Amino acid sequence: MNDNAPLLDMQNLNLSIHGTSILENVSLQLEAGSVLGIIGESGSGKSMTALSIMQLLPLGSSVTGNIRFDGQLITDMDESALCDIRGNDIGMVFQEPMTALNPVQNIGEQVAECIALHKSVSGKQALVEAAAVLEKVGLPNNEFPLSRYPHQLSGGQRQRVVIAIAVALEPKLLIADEPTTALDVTTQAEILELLKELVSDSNMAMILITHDLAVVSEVADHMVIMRNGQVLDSGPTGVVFNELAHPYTRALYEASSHTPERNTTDVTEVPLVELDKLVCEYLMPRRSLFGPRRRFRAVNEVSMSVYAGESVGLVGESGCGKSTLAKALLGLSPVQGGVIKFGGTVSKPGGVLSRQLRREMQVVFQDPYSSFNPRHRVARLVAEPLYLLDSPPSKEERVRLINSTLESVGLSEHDADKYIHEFSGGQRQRIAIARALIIKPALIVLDEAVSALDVSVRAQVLDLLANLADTHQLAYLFISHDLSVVRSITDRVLVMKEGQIVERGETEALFSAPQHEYTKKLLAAAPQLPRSAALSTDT
Amino acid sequence: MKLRSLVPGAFLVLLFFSAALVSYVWTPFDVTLIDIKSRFQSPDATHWLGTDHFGRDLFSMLMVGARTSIFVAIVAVGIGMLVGVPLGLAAAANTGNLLDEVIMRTNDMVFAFPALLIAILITASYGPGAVNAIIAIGIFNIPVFARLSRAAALSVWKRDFVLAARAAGKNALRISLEHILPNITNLLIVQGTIQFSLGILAEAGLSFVGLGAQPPIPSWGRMLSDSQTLIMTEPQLALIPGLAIVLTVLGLNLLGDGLRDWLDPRLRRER
Amino acid sequence: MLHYIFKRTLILLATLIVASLVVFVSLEIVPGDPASYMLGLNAQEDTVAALRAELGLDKPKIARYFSWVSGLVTGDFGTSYTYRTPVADMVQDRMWVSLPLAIYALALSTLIAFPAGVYAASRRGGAGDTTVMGLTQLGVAIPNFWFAMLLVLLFAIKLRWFSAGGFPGWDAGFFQAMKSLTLPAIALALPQASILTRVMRSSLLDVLNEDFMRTARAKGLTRRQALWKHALRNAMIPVLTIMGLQFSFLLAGAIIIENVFYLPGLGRLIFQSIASRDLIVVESVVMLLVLAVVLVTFLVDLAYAWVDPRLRGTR
Amino acid sequence: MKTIKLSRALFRAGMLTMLVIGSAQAAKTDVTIGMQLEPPNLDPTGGAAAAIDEVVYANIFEGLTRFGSDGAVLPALAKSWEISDDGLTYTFALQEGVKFHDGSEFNADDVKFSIDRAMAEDSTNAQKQLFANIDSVENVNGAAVITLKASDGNLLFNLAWGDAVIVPAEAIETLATSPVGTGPFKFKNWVQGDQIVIEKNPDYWGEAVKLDTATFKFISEPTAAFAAMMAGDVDAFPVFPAPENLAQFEADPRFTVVLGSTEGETILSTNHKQPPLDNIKVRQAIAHAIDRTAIIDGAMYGYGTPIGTHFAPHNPAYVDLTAKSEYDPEKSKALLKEAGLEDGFSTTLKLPPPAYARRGGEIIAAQLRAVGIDVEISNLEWAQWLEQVFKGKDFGLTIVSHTEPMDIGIYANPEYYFQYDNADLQALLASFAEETDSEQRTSMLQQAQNIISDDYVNGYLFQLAKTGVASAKLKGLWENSPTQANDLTGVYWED
Repeated sequence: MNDNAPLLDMQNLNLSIHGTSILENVSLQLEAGSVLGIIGESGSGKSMTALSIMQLLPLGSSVTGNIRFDGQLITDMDESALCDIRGNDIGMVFQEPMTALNPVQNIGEQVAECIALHKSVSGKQALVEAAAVLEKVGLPNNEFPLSRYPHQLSGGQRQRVVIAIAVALEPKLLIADEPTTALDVTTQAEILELLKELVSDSNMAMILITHDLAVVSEVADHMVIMRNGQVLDSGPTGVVFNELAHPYTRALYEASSHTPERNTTDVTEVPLVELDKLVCEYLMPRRSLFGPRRRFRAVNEVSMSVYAGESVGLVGESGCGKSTLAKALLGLSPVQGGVIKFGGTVSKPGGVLSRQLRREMQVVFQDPYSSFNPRHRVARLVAEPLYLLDSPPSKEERVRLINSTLESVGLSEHDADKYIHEFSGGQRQRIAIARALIIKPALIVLDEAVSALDVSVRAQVLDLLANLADTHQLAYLFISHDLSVVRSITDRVLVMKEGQIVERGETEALFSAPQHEYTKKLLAAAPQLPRSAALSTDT
Repeated sequence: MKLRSLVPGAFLVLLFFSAALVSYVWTPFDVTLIDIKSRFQSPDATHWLGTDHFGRDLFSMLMVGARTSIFVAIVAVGIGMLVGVPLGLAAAANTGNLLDEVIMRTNDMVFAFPALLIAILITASYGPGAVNAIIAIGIFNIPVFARLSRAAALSVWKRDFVLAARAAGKNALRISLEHILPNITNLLIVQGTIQFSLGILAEAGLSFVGLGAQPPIPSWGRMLSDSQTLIMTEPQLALIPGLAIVLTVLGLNLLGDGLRDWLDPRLRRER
Repeated sequence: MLHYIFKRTLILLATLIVASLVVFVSLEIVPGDPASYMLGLNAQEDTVAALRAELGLDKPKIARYFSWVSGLVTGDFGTSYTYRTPVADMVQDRMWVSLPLAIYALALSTLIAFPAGVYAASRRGGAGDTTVMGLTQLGVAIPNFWFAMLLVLLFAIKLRWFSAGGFPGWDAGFFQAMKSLTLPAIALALPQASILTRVMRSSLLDVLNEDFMRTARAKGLTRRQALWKHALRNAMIPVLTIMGLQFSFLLAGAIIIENVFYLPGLGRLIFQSIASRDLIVVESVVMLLVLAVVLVTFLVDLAYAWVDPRLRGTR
Repeated sequence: MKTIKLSRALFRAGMLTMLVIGSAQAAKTDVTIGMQLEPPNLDPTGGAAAAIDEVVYANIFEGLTRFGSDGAVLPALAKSWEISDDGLTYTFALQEGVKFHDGSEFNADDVKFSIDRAMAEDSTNAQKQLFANIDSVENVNGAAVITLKASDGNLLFNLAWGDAVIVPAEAIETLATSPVGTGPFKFKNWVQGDQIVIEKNPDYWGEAVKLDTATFKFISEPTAAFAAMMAGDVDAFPVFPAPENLAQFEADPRFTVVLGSTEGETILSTNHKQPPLDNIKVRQAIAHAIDRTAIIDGAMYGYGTPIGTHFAPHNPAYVDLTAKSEYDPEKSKALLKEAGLEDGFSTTLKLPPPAYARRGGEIIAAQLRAVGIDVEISNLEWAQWLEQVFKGKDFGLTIVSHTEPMDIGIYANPEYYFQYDNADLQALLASFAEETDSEQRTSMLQQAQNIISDDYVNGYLFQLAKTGVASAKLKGLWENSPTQANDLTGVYWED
């Protein structure tokens, strides 16, 4: 075997599933012990590329081209030979740690199975080895015994189990498909750190698939940029970032670090919304038969305010209570204590929000797919908040209002007659914004409103938001886990942890000089895009 | 697309529905006329499927029998839907509340009664007959639809557009009608066809044990029980109504499967 | 978990109480007097009254309800009006026919459904899958009493492999008894097996699409290994639900099937007792069947915990 | 719990002996008799169900007299009897050496006990009227002496009924479930819902029976009955429920079809208190609208004798009056017009479960519809029928077979469910009861037959045939049914 040959050599791979072309002429190489980043937006074919290396493509796939791994032609192998390679020579980590583990098997069994499958060891011995692997991925046995079930672990811990399965036999290649996308930023940092360590310790090669340029820049030696099933750009990571030779690479880079242009608005003295010691609690499932049901305090005496026309960011990791706070503000979630003041009107604690108050606040949610009733046409979807008006507009007025609102978010009046499934994710978020806008509120709550979008689309939506804020004198409460986005669009930021605001301040001041430990930790964990020589010279 | 089961299913169902409809205006022979002398005739040009033990035309009997089966099943499914769906929606709109608990526990109780037992109890109490059969089958359909619509409604309630509607100040009733119901109709239609086929089977079973439609109204189940003793000598009398039931139920099930595939938004998007 | 069981038990008890009320009330309004049924056409009024007094039918309804329910709780089901024997004894004898029949049918349908469902799921879209699914469509559509008629015609009358019905009793030997239960069990099992096969298949297909199946394949498990080791147990959860629900249909089906095969089981007892207005027997047997269904549902709930660790222990 | 175990153990022992006997093919001494209905209990003195007598009559229990297969009254436990000249005192000399199955001796005290019990105030005997005329029963020197209130030609006949059998005083508590009688067979066990087994009584006082055991198997579904006969599970079905299958049994050399007569007059009972059925013209119209041949063919596949009045055709006193109500739909329509009902009318037809009623009802409904009478059919269980029709008198028409022997007397009772009230007939039958001259009695009976026929009291359809099926080698079963019984005393297998 030629020592100089790359560990993985993919030549002119073409893939189609049920006749639809997914990959076209994809070629890539990977040296032993190095890390390759595959970058792409959704639908670029990056995951399918990984699955073709594993030869775990969905039914109905047809493949041409060659994949050579460790000198062997994988594309010609029979199923049993492939089974010997999978898990043994190539390990794989998936995006969704919540579903990637068998819920009815304990973690010890799941790791040991992989070991017992490829090594002729007793079941007992496999468990012993599994324990060692779990230790290695940061799940010490005294804290996380083998008898734990996946549902007893957090997302990050589960991802460690998945990694343990993948690296149990110290494969030559580890494929990590968006391993941190579903995780919080601090957990993401830990997992990336773990992967880096594992790769360097055991001289593994790794393919890291991600949509996040910053992640790739921190981990990968080489990178490949894909779009619509084709490789557009590739090369050593540093070189690619520095040169941004391909226009798409450059566009992606720019979109990732995009900062919309905003006019600084005059902030009034009187706050638009004021929360005073707001408390939200949930009932926990009963643990004992007769004991009182315990309450979980999701929002713990939070006080904050938003002034008219300003954009306030609320950041924090999942479960910190930021969405509950938003829902409480919108009157969608019961409040156990504190008051909400809106333009001087004080809402009764726990009471139903008045129609007048609702009229002043609208919301855009994260998931563009579940935000709309698929049975209604866009016109009806957008017009829904008009229900809050005491005197509904006449029919013509209504049509006019819908059309103008659609136009203001960059859509046309023809779109009013379409159904929601005819739109892309980015367009749907525009429709969601139109729906929020139609009633001319003073405040729009954006609950992770751009988190599900690809970077290029995200940049456009952020521009739209900035533009609308200026023209309509809107205030935003911008909730996100993504620090860079919050930094780019907000005036002030609140950092939330375990139901409380731990730090607040002007955005730039807070990001450049964080005071609270937690804020520091968050900022440190967030991957940073490297500065690009190409951009600094060009602009 | 997967029209493999939709087309034959729709064809069979249409066949029996149209037979039932046509029977209102025309049947080859009058099914109430009894002519003992011409009983047990083999199929020929006049009697397409032969005659039964009373000399009645079997083909005409089948047509009118389809009417009975379909009528009982439609009304029974209707009762199940009209009562069950609002209950399910109400339960979903009030999850965790007392109302939800009461509705669902009542459901569990009705479920705990074997369906046929309900039917027997009702018909034993109020006498056999199509109306009582309808009520019996209908009652047992209620929890099916209540459960299904509650579960489906719950998943719709979790969707963001419901939050948006609530943010627009709409109350639970309005949301249930505007947003929840339209989004669970597919499921209800599919389940409806399945319950419909079960209703036809149940009616046949009840008539078979003499608790369903009463003579002289022809019913497939009673045709079967009438021909039970003749299975050795005149097997076609037992085979033909049985086949009619099988084909109708088969058609409905195929239609249900086909509809499920056809209405499934995941599959539709690909189309 | 304890809380879960406690809650289920409360529901179970409430169901039984309501059921007992429904059963009692709905049967009390049934027209027909057991005493005059027993005495026939020429009976004189005073004779009937004497018999009513002897049977305790002249007491007020509420008193009869409470004595019935308290009897049920202590295991005293009362005395049959027409047979003049303790209902408990009759029920016990009949149960030794109905219960084995139900278990036999359940076992048959499971034995057919599991392999068939797995086979169809593993050959999704193929000819094998299409054939199995076509057969299950047919199986669901065939009324079981009609199927029973066909079975009798073929196996009992034409081929004479089985007797056409009846039950020799377990004392005639296990084999003899099982033989006489075979045709009824097949007739009962057919629709059950068809439904279970379909549920098994679709549940397996759902599980096969889950992420952890990809993890299993990435470990190097073959398709078959992944299916057996990871998919089956997960697929069991909906299958269990359906099996629990099917139980009440099984009982209901047994009522008709027992009549076709003249098996001396609970189903036939119900029909006979309704016909003779032996209300106390009907009431008790119906309650027993309800109890059986409720208990099975309860057991299915417990079985979930066995299959699914997420329901076990504390969270 | 304990009793269960015990009974199961007994049952097991029984099944074992049965198996042993079953395997000895050469001399078959067991028989399995199919019955459509299971008796609710086995005490013929405490229940009306015909199925009780079908199991126990002449097999387990005996009375002072009994019916022969031709309906004649024969001596049984009474060896002979003497009637006093005034016809009021009957002295019965009893058989000697008779023992009950529990070993106790039978004597005249048992006769006294049994009849006193049946006559008592709180008696639950379904045919209590049989004993209405008895004044007292005494043991006089070992003979049973019955004193009557008035002279009665029917006493010996009445005492032959299954409801008048002699039961032992000490065993009456358990009579319903484990009967103790004096008959040639002893009760062995009962698998409820399935079968009753009786076995030979070795201590029988009379001629020993040829069978060792007999099993009564209860098969209610006609198809199952057919299948059981065909499969050989049952040796005989004395009252086979599906006449449509008889042709097949006739064609099969393994079987014989036993045709006989019964006491069952199958009639279209008419509610005389429900207009317009109280109008004789309407009843006559109904009678002429009915085609008996079609009903006998369609419902009974030809088995049955047309009747024109309420009387069994095999009785010497029978008069054929069918011509008075021959099938003539035109006449029927004309009669309806006369009654002012040219547009017809509607009424109810409530049908009990037997096939003669259900099938006959459908045919009659179609025939009545042809002359403009709209009939709403409702199928009832027996209990409902008794409640609604028999007791509640809430019906227009119903079909039922009156199977009691010589029951023309029901027409003298205006309270009886069809509520026929004719003083002439009532007087005639009252004097008939006291008449002892047989020629006079015959003429009175014929007169009565004519009266009810002329009044078109009910629609008279046919005399129910006894259509039995038996294995060709089984001999000695009753052909006719003078009373509902399966007398097995003379039954044997021919090699």
